[in-house]
Amino acid sequence: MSLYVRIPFALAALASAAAIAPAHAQQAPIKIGIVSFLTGPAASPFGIPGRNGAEIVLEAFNAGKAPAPFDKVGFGGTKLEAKYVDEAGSVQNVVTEFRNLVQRDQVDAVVGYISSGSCLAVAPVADELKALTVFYDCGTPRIFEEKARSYVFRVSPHATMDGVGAARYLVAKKKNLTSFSGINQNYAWGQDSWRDFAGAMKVLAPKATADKVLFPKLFAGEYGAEISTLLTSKSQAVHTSFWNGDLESFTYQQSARGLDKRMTIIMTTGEAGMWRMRDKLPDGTIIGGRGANGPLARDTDINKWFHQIYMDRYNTPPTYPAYQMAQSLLGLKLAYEKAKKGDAKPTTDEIAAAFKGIEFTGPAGHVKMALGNGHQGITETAYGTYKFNKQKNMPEIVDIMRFPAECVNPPAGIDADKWIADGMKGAKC
Amino acid sequence: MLTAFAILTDGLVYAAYLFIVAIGLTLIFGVMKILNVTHGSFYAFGAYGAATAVGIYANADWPAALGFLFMITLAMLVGLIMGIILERGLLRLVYGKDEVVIVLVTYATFLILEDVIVLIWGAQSYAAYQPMVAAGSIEIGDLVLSNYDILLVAIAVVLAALAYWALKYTRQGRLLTTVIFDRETAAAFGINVTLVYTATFVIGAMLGALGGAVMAPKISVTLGIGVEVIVLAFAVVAIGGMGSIEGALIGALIVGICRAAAVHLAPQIELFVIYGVMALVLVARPYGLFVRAQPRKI
Amino acid sequence: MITREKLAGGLAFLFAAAAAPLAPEWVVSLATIAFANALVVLGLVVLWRTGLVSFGQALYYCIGAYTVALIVRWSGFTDAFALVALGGVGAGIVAALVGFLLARYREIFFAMLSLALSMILYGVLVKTETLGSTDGFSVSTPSFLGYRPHGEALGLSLYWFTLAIDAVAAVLVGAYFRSVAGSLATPIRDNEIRVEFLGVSVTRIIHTKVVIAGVLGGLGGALAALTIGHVDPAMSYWTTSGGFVFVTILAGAGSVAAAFVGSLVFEMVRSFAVDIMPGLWQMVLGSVLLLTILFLPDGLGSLVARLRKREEAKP
Amino acid sequence: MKEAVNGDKPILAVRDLEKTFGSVVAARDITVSVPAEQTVGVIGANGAGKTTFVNMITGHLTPSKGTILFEDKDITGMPSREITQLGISRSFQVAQIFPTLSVFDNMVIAAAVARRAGGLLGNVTTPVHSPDAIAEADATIDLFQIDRYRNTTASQLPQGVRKLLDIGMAVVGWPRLLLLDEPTSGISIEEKFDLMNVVMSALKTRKITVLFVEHDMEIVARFADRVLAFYDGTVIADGTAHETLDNPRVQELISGVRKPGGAHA
Repeated sequence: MSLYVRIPFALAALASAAAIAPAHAQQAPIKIGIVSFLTGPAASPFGIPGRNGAEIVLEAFNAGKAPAPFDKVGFGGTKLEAKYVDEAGSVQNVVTEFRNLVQRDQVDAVVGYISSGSCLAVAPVADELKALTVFYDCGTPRIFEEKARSYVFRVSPHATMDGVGAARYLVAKKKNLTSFSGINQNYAWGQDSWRDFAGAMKVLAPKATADKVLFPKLFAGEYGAEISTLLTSKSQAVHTSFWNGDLESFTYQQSARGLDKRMTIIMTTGEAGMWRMRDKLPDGTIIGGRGANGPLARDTDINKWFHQIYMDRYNTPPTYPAYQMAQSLLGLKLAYEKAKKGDAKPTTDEIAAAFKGIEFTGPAGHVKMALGNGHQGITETAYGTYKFNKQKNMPEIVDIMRFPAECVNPPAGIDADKWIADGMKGAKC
Repeated sequence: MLTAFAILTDGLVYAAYLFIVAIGLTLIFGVMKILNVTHGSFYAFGAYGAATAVGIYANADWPAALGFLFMITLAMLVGLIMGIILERGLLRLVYGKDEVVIVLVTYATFLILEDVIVLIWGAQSYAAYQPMVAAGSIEIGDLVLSNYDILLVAIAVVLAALAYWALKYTRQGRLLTTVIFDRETAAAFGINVTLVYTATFVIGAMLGALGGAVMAPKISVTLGIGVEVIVLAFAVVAIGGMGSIEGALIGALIVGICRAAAVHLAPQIELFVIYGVMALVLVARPYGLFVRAQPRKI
Repeated sequence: MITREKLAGGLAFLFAAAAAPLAPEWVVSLATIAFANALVVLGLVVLWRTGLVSFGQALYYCIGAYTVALIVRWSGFTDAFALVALGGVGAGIVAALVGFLLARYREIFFAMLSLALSMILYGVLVKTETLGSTDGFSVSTPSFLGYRPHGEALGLSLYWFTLAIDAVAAVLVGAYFRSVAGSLATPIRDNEIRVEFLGVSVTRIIHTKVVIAGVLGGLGGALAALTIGHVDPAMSYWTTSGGFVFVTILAGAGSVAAAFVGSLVFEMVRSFAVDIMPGLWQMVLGSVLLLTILFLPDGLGSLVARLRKREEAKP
Repeated sequence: MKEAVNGDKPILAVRDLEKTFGSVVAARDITVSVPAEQTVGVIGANGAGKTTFVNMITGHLTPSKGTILFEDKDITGMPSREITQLGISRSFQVAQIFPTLSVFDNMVIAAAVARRAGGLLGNVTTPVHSPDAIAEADATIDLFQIDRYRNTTASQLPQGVRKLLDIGMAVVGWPRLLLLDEPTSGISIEEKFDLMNVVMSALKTRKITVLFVEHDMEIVARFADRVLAFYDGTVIADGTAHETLDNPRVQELISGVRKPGGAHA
């Protein structure tokens, strides 16, 4: 695909000059860079489902088999070509690979990134290079709060919704809650998740107090001391934003010691791991999936379609990263087609302009690019209670509660942290 | 009181885990003076091997004890094979090079083996919780302890006792002690140093794999588990004194108890505990607790 | 011989500077990062000549980067010259302080203690939520004595700026290698007792080297922060240090130039590996490192030495 | 730098020197004064305190008691590198050289260090291959007659040449006092005299005061102006070579046990 790297430094200049030659408007496929963890601890829970989601959705686009209004071949009749890149490595590597995608491989858009660190580092570069970029999984609200972005979009809602939704569900289900605890990984995601959740709890259940606040090291793997600490607590619930490897380790270790018999566990990313943990995941656990994804998604036609093609190919249900990837690609497709006038390929600026404030309904429900000056999507979210159905030998989420987008997301123009701290004013539930 | 008891038990369990992962590392360093980064790979391969074994026996409906033994055996077999291949096929070529260069050889090998895992087992994670579930739990006061954790402590104690007995009371063990003490003398006494090296490395590899195997039921066996273990084991070994088995034991206990105390009493410092203890010990005793500095001779 | 080396170095520098506008942008940015990291590698070469390897050089790299990033964040000051200088000074001060401790250690203990120190900084930064914890935060684009380029001009400016700092560092480190203190590197590795009895404090010499390596690490980190436009605690993580040691082995301690060539080769190999084998690039890197150690034990730099020997052998 | 030393004044004056390691007394009651340009042999069985004595003068060991004056300056307990800088140099039982460097590089580094402008900055700004250092190194190489090994890597050198290089590196900085710790150890009997001839004539040329520890009584008798005999940590005889070697206590206690590994180890 990209032979240029193989050519020594001196020749590279010539090669790239050739690449810059005017693209053939019709024949040349639209190139999309897909960036996701293909190696490392985040590959299995997020990176691979995300990539899988991209693969089948892009295939469906090219075959023109996606349901209406996404049924045009490729993007507006032009076929798509994907290049998959690993997100693993330092931020330096991530930025370098992003530049390589844009400048060397001349992709038309980049869709990807799981780590919020990657997203924060890539966003300014994307704007500088005027490269259309859609983040699909990273959660930090800082991306559009710190600075207005021009070419960066995020269809998936940011992580504030997860903490607020979890708090709302917990308060609705546990009326007499007096104390809650938290166990979150000691890095930005864990710290932010806890801050949002604890902040929302302060607003929604001011009488309940946070008891044990634990931050084990990321990928610690061994949680004996943390579980003991929680066992000695009188909390009725414990919040965790652990994700896969750590989430599974914690689940196995706590179930051996019966923590779930003493308190309800709230797993904000539990959906991504439930198909593997199956009956090891205790019944009664409150499960979130970064939005109304997977079993939390509404039973719509487009959701059925997506679920089906994913099952057919990978023989396992799609988890939320796959949903987020699908939503992102659907959004990009709509924006592209909206910007396309006649046969000519729309410019990046035209696509970006069309993307702003776009609304559509995908497998994970209705998206509105409402925040960040039309660059950040919001959707409804849902939480539910886990139940392993022994008859069907299948995990289930029951007792699902849905929270409208405006109920769990800050209004446009207000920073998420501030919104929660100020009592979540203006929430429409 | 409850907290003190919890700190003690949690500390012991964590120390057992640390000792099991560190003993192979310190053994290899003691005898061969190699700081073996590949130890993380042995751990990972052991864990993946164990997960594969559990997958087999869970489907075959064997009794739990037999399954546990099968799991350990298979993992150690993986360690054995890897140890032989690496020592005979690669390390042999670089003996005599700078200590630090050999560290990098093992680092390179570690990078390669990380991807070999992907080639063999794919990128998905594996679960092997059956042995831990089968072990059950006991309740002491308000605290529930997993019997599997108690088993881990027992395994660590057995390993420590075995190492002590083997080094002190067997012929081979005393030979090994000689090599640790003085390589040239050992060679002069006609000890087959090459054989001792191979044997040590293979035993170290098997111990690393054992560490992964006994931890596998507690964790999600997934990519990257080896990386975390390397630095942890290094820290324990550096605290105790590189190459010292009793040092690894004491180092594991210190780190285990300190970490448990931090989690219970001051969770915000938990992240620093290990490195803090390591830096403090190294400042006070540059060669770790159980290794004395060699006086300079003229 | 020395003058010929200098001439070759100067020509390479001029070529690298002149070729940039012709090269594609991604090559320029790749080279900028490679040349920024090369400074860290150069610092490791300074240590390695004495037989010391630091598994914690990322400490200085990270401090250099965070110094720059924090100054920009808090004061809005963006002049690259001053920022990079301050990054180097900041890391130098830290190196001077920890040097009192580190200079007493040798071999693997030096490596391990360096590692512990860098990991403590990592822990502190992860705990600092106001600085974005592991997500880090972004660094606005720099200016150069009032000149504020954008787009391609910015990339080129950063590249030339990095190259210029590299050139200064290369000349100074080269002079250091030829100085009395610099030439004591091999003697200290060979026989510390003799060095002491020549009337030199080995501890002080090593302390100096720790500081030099620290300043170079800080400069590299500062340049990386400006080039990437983002800093995060992972810059202090031990795998980052491992990467730098990797390049040092690849480059070899033979010459100053090797650090720059080695760093560039490494970045290209890594990028190439990620491009063609997205799932297995670690394996490619590991194999390259292994093959280098086995077949090119003195690094890429030794290739030049071999060529020269062959040339000298000719009548 | 090389001001003339008054012949009457001792260059080295040691008074009541004592060194204990815990309860073990390694050296006691040592009082010796050495005039400039004298060549002093030090004899004694292993463990008699000779090397401890040398180590205290060169700062490798700190005396438990007593004083050491070098050119009237109190150097007791100073670190060895500062003592070296003052003008006391030493060689070693086992040659302490830089095995991976050539003979010339060994020598030129020693020369450059000895000549450096001083201080931290001096070290960093002065090139090692300064014309002065090169000239000094080559002169010393010639002086010790090892010029045909000039470009040989030190690890490849024969034992005798290593010794000469070791001593040469101690001499290249023009010390006023040189301590040689068993210069002929590890050298075959046939080569010993040749080696000592080279060394002693070189040292004479540079007017260096010498204190040398030696087991071979013939060497001592031949090269020493004066001989100190050590027994049980202290000096039991002090006089010309003949006086000391003929001393009956010396003959009883020392001359009989010439070989290393004696009863007093």
